[in-house]
Amino acid sequence: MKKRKWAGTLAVVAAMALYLWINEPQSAYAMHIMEGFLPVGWAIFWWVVFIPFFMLGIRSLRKVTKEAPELKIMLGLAGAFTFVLSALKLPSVTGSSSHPTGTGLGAVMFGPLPMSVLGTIVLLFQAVLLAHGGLTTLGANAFSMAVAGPMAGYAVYVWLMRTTGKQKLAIFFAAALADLATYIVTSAQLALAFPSASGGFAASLMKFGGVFAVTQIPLAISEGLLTVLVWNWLQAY
Amino acid sequence: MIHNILETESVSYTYPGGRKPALDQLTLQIPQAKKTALLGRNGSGKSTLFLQLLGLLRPDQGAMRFRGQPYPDNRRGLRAIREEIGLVFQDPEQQLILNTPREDVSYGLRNAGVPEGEIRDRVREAINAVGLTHAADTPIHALSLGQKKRVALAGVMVMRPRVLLLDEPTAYLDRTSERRLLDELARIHDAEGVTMIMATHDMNLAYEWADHCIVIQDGACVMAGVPGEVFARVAALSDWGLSRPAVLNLWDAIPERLRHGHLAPKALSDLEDWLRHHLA
Amino acid sequence: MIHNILETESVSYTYPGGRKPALDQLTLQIPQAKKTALLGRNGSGKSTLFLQLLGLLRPDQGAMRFRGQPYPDNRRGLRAIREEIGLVFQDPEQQLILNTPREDVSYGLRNAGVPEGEIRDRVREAINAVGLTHAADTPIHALSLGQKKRVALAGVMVMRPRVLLLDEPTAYLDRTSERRLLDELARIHDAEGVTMIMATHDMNLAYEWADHCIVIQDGACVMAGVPGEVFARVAALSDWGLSRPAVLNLWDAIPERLRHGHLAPKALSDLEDWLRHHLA
Amino acid sequence: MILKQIDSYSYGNRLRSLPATAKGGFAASLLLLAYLTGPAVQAAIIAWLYVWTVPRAGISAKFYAVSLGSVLGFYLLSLPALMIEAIPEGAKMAVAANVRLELGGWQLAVTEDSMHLAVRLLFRVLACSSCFLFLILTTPMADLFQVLRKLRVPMLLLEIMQIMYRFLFALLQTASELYTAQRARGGHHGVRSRIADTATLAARLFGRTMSRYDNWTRGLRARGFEDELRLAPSEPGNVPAKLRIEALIGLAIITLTALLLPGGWLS
Repeated sequence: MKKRKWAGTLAVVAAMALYLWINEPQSAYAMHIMEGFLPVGWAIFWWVVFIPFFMLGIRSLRKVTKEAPELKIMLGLAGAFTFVLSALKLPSVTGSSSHPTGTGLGAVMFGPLPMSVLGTIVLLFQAVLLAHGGLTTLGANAFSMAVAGPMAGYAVYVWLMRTTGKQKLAIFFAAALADLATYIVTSAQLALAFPSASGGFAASLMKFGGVFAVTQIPLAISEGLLTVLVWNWLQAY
Repeated sequence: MIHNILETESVSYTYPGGRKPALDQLTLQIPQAKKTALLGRNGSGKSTLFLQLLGLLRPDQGAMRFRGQPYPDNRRGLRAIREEIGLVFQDPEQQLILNTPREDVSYGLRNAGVPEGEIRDRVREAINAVGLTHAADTPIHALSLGQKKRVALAGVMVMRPRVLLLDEPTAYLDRTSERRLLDELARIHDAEGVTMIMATHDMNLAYEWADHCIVIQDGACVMAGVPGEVFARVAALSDWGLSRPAVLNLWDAIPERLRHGHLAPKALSDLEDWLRHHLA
Repeated sequence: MIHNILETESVSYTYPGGRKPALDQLTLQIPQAKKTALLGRNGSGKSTLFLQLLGLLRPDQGAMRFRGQPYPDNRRGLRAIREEIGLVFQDPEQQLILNTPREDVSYGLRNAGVPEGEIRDRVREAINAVGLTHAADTPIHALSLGQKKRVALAGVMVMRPRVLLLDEPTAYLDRTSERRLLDELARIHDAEGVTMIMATHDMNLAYEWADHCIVIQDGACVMAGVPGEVFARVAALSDWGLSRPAVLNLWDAIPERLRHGHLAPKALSDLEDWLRHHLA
Repeated sequence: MILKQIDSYSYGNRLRSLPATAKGGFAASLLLLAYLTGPAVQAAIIAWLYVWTVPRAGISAKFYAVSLGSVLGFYLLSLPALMIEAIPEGAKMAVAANVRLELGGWQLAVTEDSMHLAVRLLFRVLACSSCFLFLILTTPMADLFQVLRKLRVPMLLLEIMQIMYRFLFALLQTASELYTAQRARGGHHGVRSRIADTATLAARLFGRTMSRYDNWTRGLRARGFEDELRLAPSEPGNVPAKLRIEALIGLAIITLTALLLPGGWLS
């Protein structure tokens, strides 16, 4: 009896949420884990993992802004630019639309450590001004989007520049892989928090990975293409 | 009878997050092939109306008609309308997208799928028409404001629109550049019979330029008529937050017996001539 | 003898990457406690001069003096100058820094190390003076352009500067907001004897407002004098790309025998009164 | 746009004048309780915060529902992954399943445990999000900066955030104007043109951002900026006694319930 009631409640809530979601299409920042979603232990764990990277980022920024205080303005503007970029709706190749993260481009332009600080502020602003994401989950979201994404993007960029020397190729993969890394890390975070009863972490990773692959893989390709085009413009400017 | 090319009927619109409506039951008619001035203070809803007429914003309520037909509610229909109605934004920085006048002016044509050969010719012609032949390949950021405004106008006129919406076209221009832009508009109007709607808060300009005036206050149309009618309502003008054209104030200061039988002058320069001839 | 509070001598400046000098051997004097209008077309170098006077750009060549003393070349000296000279930028976005009028207006005081208690009082007073009491805690981005301009003015006036540089203060404002801003400036000038320099290309405004006029063309000073003198040079004005105040053109159109013995009116409204009384 | 709505509520609501630290402390305490309790208490928190946010602060009920609904988007997207177990055919089911479906060589199953998890998660997510929404809908960003400063967030970070916030709206405006202009001129049709137009827009926006950099640096210097952006101190404010008592009593009741209720921490 109890089960049926629960299933009923779930169905009603799901239908209502779906209705609201479809009628007022808030642009989906699909990869932001929402407030309260992670079990408390995991929420704290990801904060702890994230903070050292963040402190390193702050330290690198302190060093440069001490020499040239005007750079703070540049950083603030770069952050605002990243926020606005991530608010643009990007058509993805499957016809749906989603938001670019901009972290790949940012990592190539400013370096991965400064980007980890800017990316975190962008996430905080998205949480406060757009209600996407949250505070308890900020550690997890920042680790996937502001640490793992830029690091992966930057590493790929440096590696491709060194081996092939083809800049556009490197930019494409930096942007696309920054996206993909974010997506994979988020899926792993969810799988760790909610391991499958029968298959454990691995099975759960497949499931979460599969669900988000629908939006995230086309988005990564779109973002790669977009970033190459933006890069071309910036070169011409 | 005057034919109206554009009509709105009780159109209301509130921006998301806005506290009060930008357009509030706005009903108005735009006569075909005339020069209409849209008057109102900053923030009275003039720019919002332009975005509605272009189908870029959708009314929350109310209906709009173009050539007597209701506005389409599909993308293709709206795109067709946007090819017939051109909007010149107040700030050219807002509208110029590509790097040089030549590239930028071709943007709309390319979106409309015009063949490259024809694009080349039409762009050259449009740039020549606004007197920027020598600067066709100069980066836009190196142009002066007056030049940028003319590029923006060329980018719209190259589409051969039947209706031209002008949002404060003379704002920020010095007198020389303003004169030049107005002459260019007069040429377009006379040569091609384009319907023009100019949003402005420069009453001197409106009085001199327009065939028809529409006054907007807080998103509603409070008066429409020929300039002489509108500007005769001295008390109402100040309620609407509008000044009166200087030339009319001066004209009224001249004793009745002297101006008896004369038409009020349109511009200060006309008044100058009048003074020179009739007081001598 | 007029005392000059600011002087420049053969000041030249070219922006990095610029093709021609923005200021070219510019020599001028600003009389103390007067209202000086700085006239010139868009791009003639007016804004650049303001940045120089504030020590934000350094001349490539030439010398500048404040109260007869050469400009300091150290940070501390320049900061002291910036506390005495206030600049209201053309675009208020450029100088508004914090989130609300109350926070923003306090910014300069806090930099100058004024105690918090005094800051609170002076900020309240400055915000009241520009008529924004009701909006003191509204985020700046939600204010209208006219309100932003008034916040910018309050943020400068709260520092009690001795010199006020105004870069096109009325640009983009409708007539009502313009009038309000000008009244506020008049009040400040009369109450505190602040030296004011206004860059503008609105000749009607300059003629009505200024005690002293300086004309700049291509970065050089081509004429300085009282408004009557400057605007008497009809042919030269058009060479400089400037129009003539409408009121003077009209005045000149009135036959000599009628205006004999009368001073030329300053504003169109003065001319209205004159017409009403002397033609009757 | 949701951003403008949230921002305009944050400074235009009826609880705006309460000190941000008080609102922050209240929301944080409830968030903690919501995290650590079960569905019954969470439901009470959801209802109580609805009262604070909608009738009391004056946020429109529709907007509040839409915000919570959009928060649920992520939840819904994860629901299939949370609830459905996929097991190769023939393998033994580790837990009892309520619903079972055979598909190709796999069995798809929804277990009782996963349904419990989904329901518990739903309540927790709604309760936690209510806390967060209460804070962001009633407290402007400027006030939140003051709270962050009290929490000893590094000054450098606050300065960068302040500059970001100041420019956000100007850049968003520019972006939306450019987007409008592109559409007015026939842009953004079809996937290819939309990506190309978005790239152009981003690049233009970057150019504008950089030209603002020069201008704004001058503006800051003109107003005495040397090396640090000095922020305004917070304005003192008071919580009316009635609200303070209600908040404290409510928090006490929820804490006690959490401790004493059957299934609570002490039982």
